[in-house]
Amino acid sequence: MGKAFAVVLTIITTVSVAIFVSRHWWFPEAASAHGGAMDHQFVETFVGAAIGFILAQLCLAGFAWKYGERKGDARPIRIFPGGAKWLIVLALVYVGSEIILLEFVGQKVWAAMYFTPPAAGSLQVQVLAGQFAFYFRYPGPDGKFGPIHTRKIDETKGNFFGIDSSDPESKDDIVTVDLAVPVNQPVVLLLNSKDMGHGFYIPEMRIQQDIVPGMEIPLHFTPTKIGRYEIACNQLCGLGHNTMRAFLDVMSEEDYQKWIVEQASLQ
Amino acid sequence: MEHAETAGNKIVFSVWFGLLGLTVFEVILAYRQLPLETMLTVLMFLSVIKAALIIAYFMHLRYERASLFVTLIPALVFVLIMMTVIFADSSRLAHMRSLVQ
Amino acid sequence: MSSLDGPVSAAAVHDAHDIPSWGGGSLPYAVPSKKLGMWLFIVSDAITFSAVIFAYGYLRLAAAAWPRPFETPSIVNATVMTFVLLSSSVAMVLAVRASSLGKVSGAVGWLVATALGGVIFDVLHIREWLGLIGEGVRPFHNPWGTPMFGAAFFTMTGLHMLHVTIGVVYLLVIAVGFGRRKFSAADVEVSGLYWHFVDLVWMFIFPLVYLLSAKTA
Amino acid sequence: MANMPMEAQVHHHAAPTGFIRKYIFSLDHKVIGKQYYFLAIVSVFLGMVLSWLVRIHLVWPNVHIWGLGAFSPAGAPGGVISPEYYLSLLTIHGTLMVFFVLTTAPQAGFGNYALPIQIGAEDMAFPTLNMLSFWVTFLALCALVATLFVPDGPPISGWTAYPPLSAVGTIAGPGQGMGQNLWAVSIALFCIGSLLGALNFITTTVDLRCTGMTLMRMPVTCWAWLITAILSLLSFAVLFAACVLLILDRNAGTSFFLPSGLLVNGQLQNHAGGSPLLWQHLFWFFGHPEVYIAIVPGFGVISHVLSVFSRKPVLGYKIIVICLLAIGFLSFTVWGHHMFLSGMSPYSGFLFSIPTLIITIPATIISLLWLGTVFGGRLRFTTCMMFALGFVSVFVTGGLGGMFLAQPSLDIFLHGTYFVVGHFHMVMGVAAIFGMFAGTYFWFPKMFGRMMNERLGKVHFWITFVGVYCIFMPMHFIGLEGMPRRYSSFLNEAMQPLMPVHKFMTIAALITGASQFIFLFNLFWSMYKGPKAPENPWESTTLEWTVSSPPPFDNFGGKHPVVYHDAYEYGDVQNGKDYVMQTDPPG
Repeated sequence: MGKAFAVVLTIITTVSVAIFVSRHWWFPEAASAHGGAMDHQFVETFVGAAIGFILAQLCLAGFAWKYGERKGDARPIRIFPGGAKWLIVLALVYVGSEIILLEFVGQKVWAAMYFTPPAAGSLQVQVLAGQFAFYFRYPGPDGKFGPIHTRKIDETKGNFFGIDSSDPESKDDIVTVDLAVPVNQPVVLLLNSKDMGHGFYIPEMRIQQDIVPGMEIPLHFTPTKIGRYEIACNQLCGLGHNTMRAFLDVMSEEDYQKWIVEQASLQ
Repeated sequence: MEHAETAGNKIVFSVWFGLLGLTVFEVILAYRQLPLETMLTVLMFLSVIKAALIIAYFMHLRYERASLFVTLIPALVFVLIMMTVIFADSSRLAHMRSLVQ
Repeated sequence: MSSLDGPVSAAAVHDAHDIPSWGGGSLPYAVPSKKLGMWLFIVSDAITFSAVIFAYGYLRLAAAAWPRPFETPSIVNATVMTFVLLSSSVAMVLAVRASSLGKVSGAVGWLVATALGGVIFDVLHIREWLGLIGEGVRPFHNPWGTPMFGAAFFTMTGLHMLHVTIGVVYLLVIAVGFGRRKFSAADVEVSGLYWHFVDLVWMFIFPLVYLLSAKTA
Repeated sequence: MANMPMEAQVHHHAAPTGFIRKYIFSLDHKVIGKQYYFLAIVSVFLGMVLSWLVRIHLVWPNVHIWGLGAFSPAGAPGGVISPEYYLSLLTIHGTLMVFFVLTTAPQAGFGNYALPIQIGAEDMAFPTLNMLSFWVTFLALCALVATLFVPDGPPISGWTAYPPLSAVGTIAGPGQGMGQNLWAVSIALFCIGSLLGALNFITTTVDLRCTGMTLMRMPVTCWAWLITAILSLLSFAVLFAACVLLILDRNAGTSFFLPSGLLVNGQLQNHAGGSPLLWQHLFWFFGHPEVYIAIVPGFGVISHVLSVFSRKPVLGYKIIVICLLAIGFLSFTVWGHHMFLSGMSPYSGFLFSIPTLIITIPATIISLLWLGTVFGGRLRFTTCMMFALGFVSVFVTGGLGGMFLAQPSLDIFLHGTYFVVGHFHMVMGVAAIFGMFAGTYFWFPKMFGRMMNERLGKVHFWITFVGVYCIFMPMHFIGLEGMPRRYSSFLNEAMQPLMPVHKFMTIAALITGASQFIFLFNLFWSMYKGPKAPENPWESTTLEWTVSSPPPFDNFGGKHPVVYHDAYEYGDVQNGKDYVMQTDPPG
């Protein structure tokens, strides 16, 4: 029975590790400035975790294989050499190094995204999430957003954003259903929700942030690859949670200018 | 098992007066034009003193074996201290207001 | 935790034979189980109260402006309530002492006095609630500002009032039981712990709810 | 001895006669322990069936499930699960498993049964309170199950019940009316039950240990139960407050968790001044200790069982105890790692990640000590031992997933994906369940006086062990692809290639789940037909094995056990025995 356990456990271990290493299932390719660093840190963590995983599982398997009790077995038990001492040292070294490496060396990404303010002159886009759609608002020429009057929100009149049309700051604002940004330009998203807690998740951009009603949460990143990416809601927000999605179009500068003009004309 | 000593009349009533005195002081303080933070700090400080008096004398903890105190109070204090971490957010919340009615 | 350890083994094994009853090896805290149980309950109940109070603090800190509507009369009223509660605590102390000295009638008397203090507290408090409700304070609305004022006020004081009321019933049960020799002095002491705790909580609610919302000048 | 009369009145309640007092409203900790155990069994099988339905809906959305249409015409018209019913099932599955299985069985179930016997006490310190806490928990379960039968169905807000979804009422979606109210009431009741149970456990362990049973002579299980009780005492109080506030928000019009200006499907809410973050803080302040409330009793059982069946003392008993205490302490400092992306201050996010990684140190030490305990022993591969070994394996696997999630910068990608689902099912769900299986196979002879069937047990183990890896390992893979959890279907074409993986997991789940009925059969069949159990079938040393199986009403037949030895004196063979009972006289 012990031998069987050893064999099965070894198989499970090898298969699991093999699948990870094969990268058959892996992140979508990173398309933002900080994506590479994040992937790098993941790989580092993965190596550390894999070592621990393989060693622990194989030791367990080995012991189960080796130390099964046989009939009329009178062999004396053996205490682990050095008792608990070396195991504690091992644990401290293993986890300790993980902590120092990952926590303190590897937090650049987090710091870059949340501690440092967005680069000057980055494109500001306001996001309003609601059951079950995202809307996006560009400040227009004056670079200012008017306030969101939830009282004024009226889908039938196409006022998705609760814009007070008399408000000078709101006049030139451009509301869209998809998010479009020029490539290689830093973007600041100002995330708002009008009803539930929502999520804002773009795997390829390596960004995710919960959207909390009553708060305007800034989130900045720099897309580096032209393309169309899905924006998913990743915080349970009700019935249509899984249908709540929008698209991020990363365009070349000139395409973006065309697009924004076109959108402005549609207002 | 019987408690060696226990609070005599003198102690009990002086504690009582002490508590009343502190209460009156708090009330007077409330009418001083202090900034809210200062007032909060002072009031909480006084309340903790009052609580300590009640626990020590009325609830008799002062006369129990130290180990009881040593196991109960730190656990409570630790949890409360951890809970204060949430205030890091509420202060932020004030200037991240979003929706207008 | 290891402070629990200490005196148990040696002593206990030594007098293994003259252990009068199923007392266990020993009582590391030298307090009867019921007392320890009540202490533990108090710790967790204190955390429940703190959680509610912290919620209030969290929201008041986040709020733009918090109403400070309490006129002098209601502050005076609250001060009187504090006085009543503190005095009832003293009565409780005397009840506990009388009971431990075996003075049954005395203990019962002081217990009833304590409960009476609780009743007066409740009456004063309910009167004040009615007053505020008359002024239009609701959990979801009030004349002065953020609706959370009413919510926080009613939740915290309500939770405390509930504890006081339960305490009154508890004390009366103990009083009757002790009078009938059903309960021991230890039970009176345990009920005392609960009552003092209710008193203690008020020591925080009073300044946080009333004094910090007193209308000054 | 001022407390003598009271001690007496607490501990000398006579053996009840009559069915009701004996089996229903019993004061006997052994009966109450069994009651908790069966409450958990009912919950776990219900929860498992719900997870089946969830998995089935994910991969075969249009399949007709026989009888379901009749059971819930609204949620599953014609037996086809609707998306909203998917969310409802998900919510109830989570709540059942976390609260009514992982929190009851290992602690209140086995703890109630074995703790007093293992420390040589006649009963818990407060038998009546003990009975009360069970029946309150039972009411809580009833309230939760009732949500399945209310008109608009169970809540859809997940087991974390984040406001505003959970706080604004019916308008937020189906099940957010009566269903969510019942949910909140159920959890509030559950908190009360757990608090009463916790203070009972602590008092019992502290005050009622028999002569010679010093804290350092207690079996690891007792330590685990003690620490778990302390965690419950300190954390459930917070959840209780949170539930009260939630109930008020829903029914009294307060706005603790609701900010101003909410427009929920076209209707402006007249709430103002609250914050959804507040709920998340209060919930997770409880929620993280809860994780350890679920797993620490497992730690205890596994350390105990590994030692018994390796015929070796637990390696580093003291260190394990210290690590358990450290885990208990640290578990109150890490709740923020559930909220890295919640809009919480990013600086606290960073700070929270540090204790989160530090807490892996005691966990790692304990795991290594388990390996060290197995090393060089004479392993007896009973079903119980197999599950113990399985526990070590799945716990390590799941735990390592935590290394990724503990880092905010990786959490940015992995948060809310199937990686998280795989992680916590492995480390908290499966591991804890393995602990319960080990506990069942270990204490069954004592609880019911008969042996369980080993052959069936082995079959059950193998299917379960391989099965859980087949279910939860792939979740890590699709998590890497960024597949969000709590989706009832995947519109995103990028997710379509992953459906085969989902199919595989569903099939694995169906098979693994089905194999649990082998266990159920084994349980009840052995209860009546199994061979009679001897006093000490596992040649174990602790006190419960010194009394008959099942033990007499007052556990020790009026005798007062006196303990002279540590809990784990195995290995050195003297007069034919390779173990020393704790009660064996010295010399």
